Amino acid sequence: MVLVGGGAAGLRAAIAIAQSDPRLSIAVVSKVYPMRSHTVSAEGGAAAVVRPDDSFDEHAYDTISGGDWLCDQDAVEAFVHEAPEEMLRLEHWGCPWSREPDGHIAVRPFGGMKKMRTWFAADKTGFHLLHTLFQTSLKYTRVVRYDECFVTKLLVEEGRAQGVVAIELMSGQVRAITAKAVLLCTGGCGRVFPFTTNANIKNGDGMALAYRAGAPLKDMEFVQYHPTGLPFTGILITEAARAEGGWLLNKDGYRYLQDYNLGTPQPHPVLRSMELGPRDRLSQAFVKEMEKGRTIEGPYGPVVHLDIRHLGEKVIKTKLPFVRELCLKYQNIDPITEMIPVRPVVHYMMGGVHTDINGATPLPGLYAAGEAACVSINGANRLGSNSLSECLVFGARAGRAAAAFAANQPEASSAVLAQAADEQRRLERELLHKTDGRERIAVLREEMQQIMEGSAGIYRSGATLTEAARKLRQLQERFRNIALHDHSRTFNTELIAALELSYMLDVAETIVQSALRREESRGAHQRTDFPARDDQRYLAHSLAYRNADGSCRIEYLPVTITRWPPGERVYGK
Amino acid sequence: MSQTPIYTEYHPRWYRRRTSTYWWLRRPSYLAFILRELSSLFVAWFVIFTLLQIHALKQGAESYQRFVDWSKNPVVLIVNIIALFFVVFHAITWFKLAPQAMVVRLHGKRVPAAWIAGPNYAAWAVASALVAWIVLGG
Amino acid sequence: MSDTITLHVARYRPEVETEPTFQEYQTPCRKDWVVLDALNYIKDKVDGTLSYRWSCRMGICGSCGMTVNGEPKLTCATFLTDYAPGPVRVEPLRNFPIVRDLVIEMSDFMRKLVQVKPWIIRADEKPLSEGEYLQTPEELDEYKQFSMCINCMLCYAACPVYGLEPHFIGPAAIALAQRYNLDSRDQGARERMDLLSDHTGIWGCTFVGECTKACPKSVDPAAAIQRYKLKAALSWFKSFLLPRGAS
Amino acid sequence: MTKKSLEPFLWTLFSAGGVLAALLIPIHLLLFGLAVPLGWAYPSYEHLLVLLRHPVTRVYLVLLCTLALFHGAHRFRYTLYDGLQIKHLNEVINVLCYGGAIVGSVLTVYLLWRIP
Repeated sequence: MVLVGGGAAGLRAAIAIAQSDPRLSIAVVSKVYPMRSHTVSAEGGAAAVVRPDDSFDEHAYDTISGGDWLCDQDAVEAFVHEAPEEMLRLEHWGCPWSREPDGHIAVRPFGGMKKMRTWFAADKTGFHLLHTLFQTSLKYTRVVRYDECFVTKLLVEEGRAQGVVAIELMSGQVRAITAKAVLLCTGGCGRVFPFTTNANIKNGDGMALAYRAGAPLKDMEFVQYHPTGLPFTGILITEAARAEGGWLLNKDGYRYLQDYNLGTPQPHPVLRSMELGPRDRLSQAFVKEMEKGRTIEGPYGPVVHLDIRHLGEKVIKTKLPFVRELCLKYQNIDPITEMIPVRPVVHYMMGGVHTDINGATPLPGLYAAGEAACVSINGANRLGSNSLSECLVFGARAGRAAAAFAANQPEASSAVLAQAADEQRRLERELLHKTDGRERIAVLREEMQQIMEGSAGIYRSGATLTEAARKLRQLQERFRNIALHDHSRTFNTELIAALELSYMLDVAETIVQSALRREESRGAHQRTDFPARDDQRYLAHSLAYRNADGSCRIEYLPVTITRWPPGERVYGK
Repeated sequence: MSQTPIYTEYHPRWYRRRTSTYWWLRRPSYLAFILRELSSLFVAWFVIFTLLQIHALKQGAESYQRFVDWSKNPVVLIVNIIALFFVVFHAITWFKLAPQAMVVRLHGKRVPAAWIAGPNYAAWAVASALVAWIVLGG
Repeated sequence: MSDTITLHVARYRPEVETEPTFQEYQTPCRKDWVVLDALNYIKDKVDGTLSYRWSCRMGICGSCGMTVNGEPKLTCATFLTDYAPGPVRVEPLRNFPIVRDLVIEMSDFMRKLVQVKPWIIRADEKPLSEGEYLQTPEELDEYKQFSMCINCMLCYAACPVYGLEPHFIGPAAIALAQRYNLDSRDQGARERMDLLSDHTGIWGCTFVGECTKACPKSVDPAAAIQRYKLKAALSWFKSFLLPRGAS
Repeated sequence: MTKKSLEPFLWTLFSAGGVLAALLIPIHLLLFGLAVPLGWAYPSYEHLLVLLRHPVTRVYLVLLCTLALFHGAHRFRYTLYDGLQIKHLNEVINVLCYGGAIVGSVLTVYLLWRIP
């Protein structure tokens, strides 16, 4: 078994496999040490029904309506049923969940959830969850880690995935790691956009690997923006800043949200009104404000101000210490005396490698879980705190399914090794020894990010997307002429950056093509030329396939509806 | 699962720095550490000095007077001044680090470091006063 | 605001050099820029061959630890303006072998992490169906601080004992062991004791205290070690008095 | 613990000595190392002898001196290890440091035992 990615989903899967089939040896291949994985950055919590006043059906309904009915309801049902057990397992493994005075698990409310069901470990839930998983995985000696190994190719032979080719960063050695099944848990692709809460490592690697190997990417047009991120760094300023009474101000110091049908400004925060409106609406209002020229021009593009100064030093220090810490430590701003520049930033990818309810992709032997995958529980818009639970539930499911698949497979065929040798030659010829390129990696990457932000951002239209698709093809061409100055085998991060860029270009293309074809507005996908939801034509998942010539083909797959027929998505009433 | 063997060709040469013998000069905090550790020599010196004093006391008044005269010798005096500096440094660092080494809980809440350091200094003052009072003829 | 600052960045290219050298770069110096931003500026705009690790840029992944003007720092939380007018000297973390430029070799640390058995050890596992292990906020508070370690290894870089004695298990790993020892759900303290009370464990520590000063997450590994010494001493006397050692 | 190491015991002596040294040595040194020779204080010989003969004083001095010696020995041992990087000589160092402390302790007890 090969697992690519050592975040929450990957490690959960590794442990699941180690527990389920004692004959399998498990390789966890990760381009960073697993505890560096981006799961570590998650703050708020992980959702799972635990209170007696809550029910699976309510969690399912919140998730499905939050996802604008693009969720596969059978997957959601499996998810909400298994989430509590996974949370509990984490508790047994030592996760320091926050507690009630009597020693029971504490839960908190969260955006879009009608009941309190978000388990949390202070405001560092992802960090604790990842470290608990990582430390627990150390117990299993059959889990062999390939740390800092960057996967460049999926090995597919006889119609099934049989391993990966990876570069070991430390030595530059290209290795073939053959396997009876491959599970991709590489996370999302926020770095395709210029402003993102995502870490530098989130380049859609697994999505691109699967896509190139012939597996389709599902619902790639759905990209979640969080309304208040710091510009440049993309560090997230939590919703709590607004819940405590923070204001969003434009360049005139005006609470502009009142112009966007979000209520009238009151001195004190009112739930579901003004600054406490839904995330997508707030992000959309920002764009409108920008078009009116009422945003503030900062060194990294337009921003608005999040003003919490009026809350006073005491409230800020006691209720929002982490907001202040982030501002002070990473942005050099003190929110007690200064306004915080914020803008909507890309936060999460609803889409990903198409899998069924067990994490299996259409390509035999290939599995995916976590943000890299799209099991379709998030639909068109993910609810906060569902993603960590998703990593655990579907990490475990995919791990078990992949192990079951692997148990009945023959050893990898020798043709696979020949393929790996080809890949090694390609890497050396095209990248490591390349001396004639002229295009800078960072320039291409920036252009790609600007194209995506400008054309496939919060609002899209047929015209901007068509233009974006054309420009991305140009970038693909220019990428062939990439300049690489680093020819060292030892920790060659330039080479990795080039490979990551090539992945991101592929992923960007699937986002743009999927968005272009979906002529409706749903959840995070807002088309200015098609502002309404269209269940007639688009109550369906988009599947992006890669054609033989490298272009992208979109197909559709109906949404699985079990008990909750599509309805109106009502907020604020 | 199989893998190709690791070639030495690909093994990078790591550069290892040897820690300098004078590593403790590199940073003020390291130097402070070494000075703190060197207080051990002056603690030992104090014991020797005290044993000499006890011995002299036992031998009689004259002998004790000789000891006092000897302690007026500038060299001995300077050594004692330096020793005093070091043991005071030891005391301060010791009390400062004490809260780190022990956790005191009251009503389930951890007592702040200052609450542990404070009584330490108070105890120091009381012990010193007591010794001085007894010795100086209380 | 958009002044410039000079960076002296340590370079080491193992294929062509036998020891590290310094290279000078000019980068912008903005109010909101950290040292890592300057390195990214260099990598993107000036010299693509510079190698270093980084990821989250919000001080939680632990990748970007380096030596900045002699101090171990997370470069994502170290502002350039604090070093203005410069120059800023950026080197790899001390006490580790250097692989390339600012990248250090950390498998020794990873091995030590495993050695301290950082997972819940129990004599009897409670089935999931019986729910969670109860743990009051006070019991959580008992070990919480030691669970905040992000494995950035700044404490190892700051620790002179680790520099002198590479076998020393070191601050973060011992703090992690204490994190589990103090967890009310764990029963593995005895299993961890042999390793920890070795001379390469807690007794190697001379309480320099630099690990705690270097720690960006206020974990206070020095305290973890001291408290463990106290505990080990107590259990030594106990086992001496009660050779059969029921406790 | 599988094999009995003396380290916890030595560390306990070190710590106990550290506390006593911190609390008491400064005032002792100030009085007898500075105040008396510089003539700031005049404790009479007779007074000191009476004090010294008191059993509590003897126990006090034995504890202070022996623990201070073990404190110093333990700390100096590590100073030699780290400051001079001569850990390979650890057997010699151990014998010198703790040997010195033991000799000093025996001497202390002997001196205070034999007070007329």
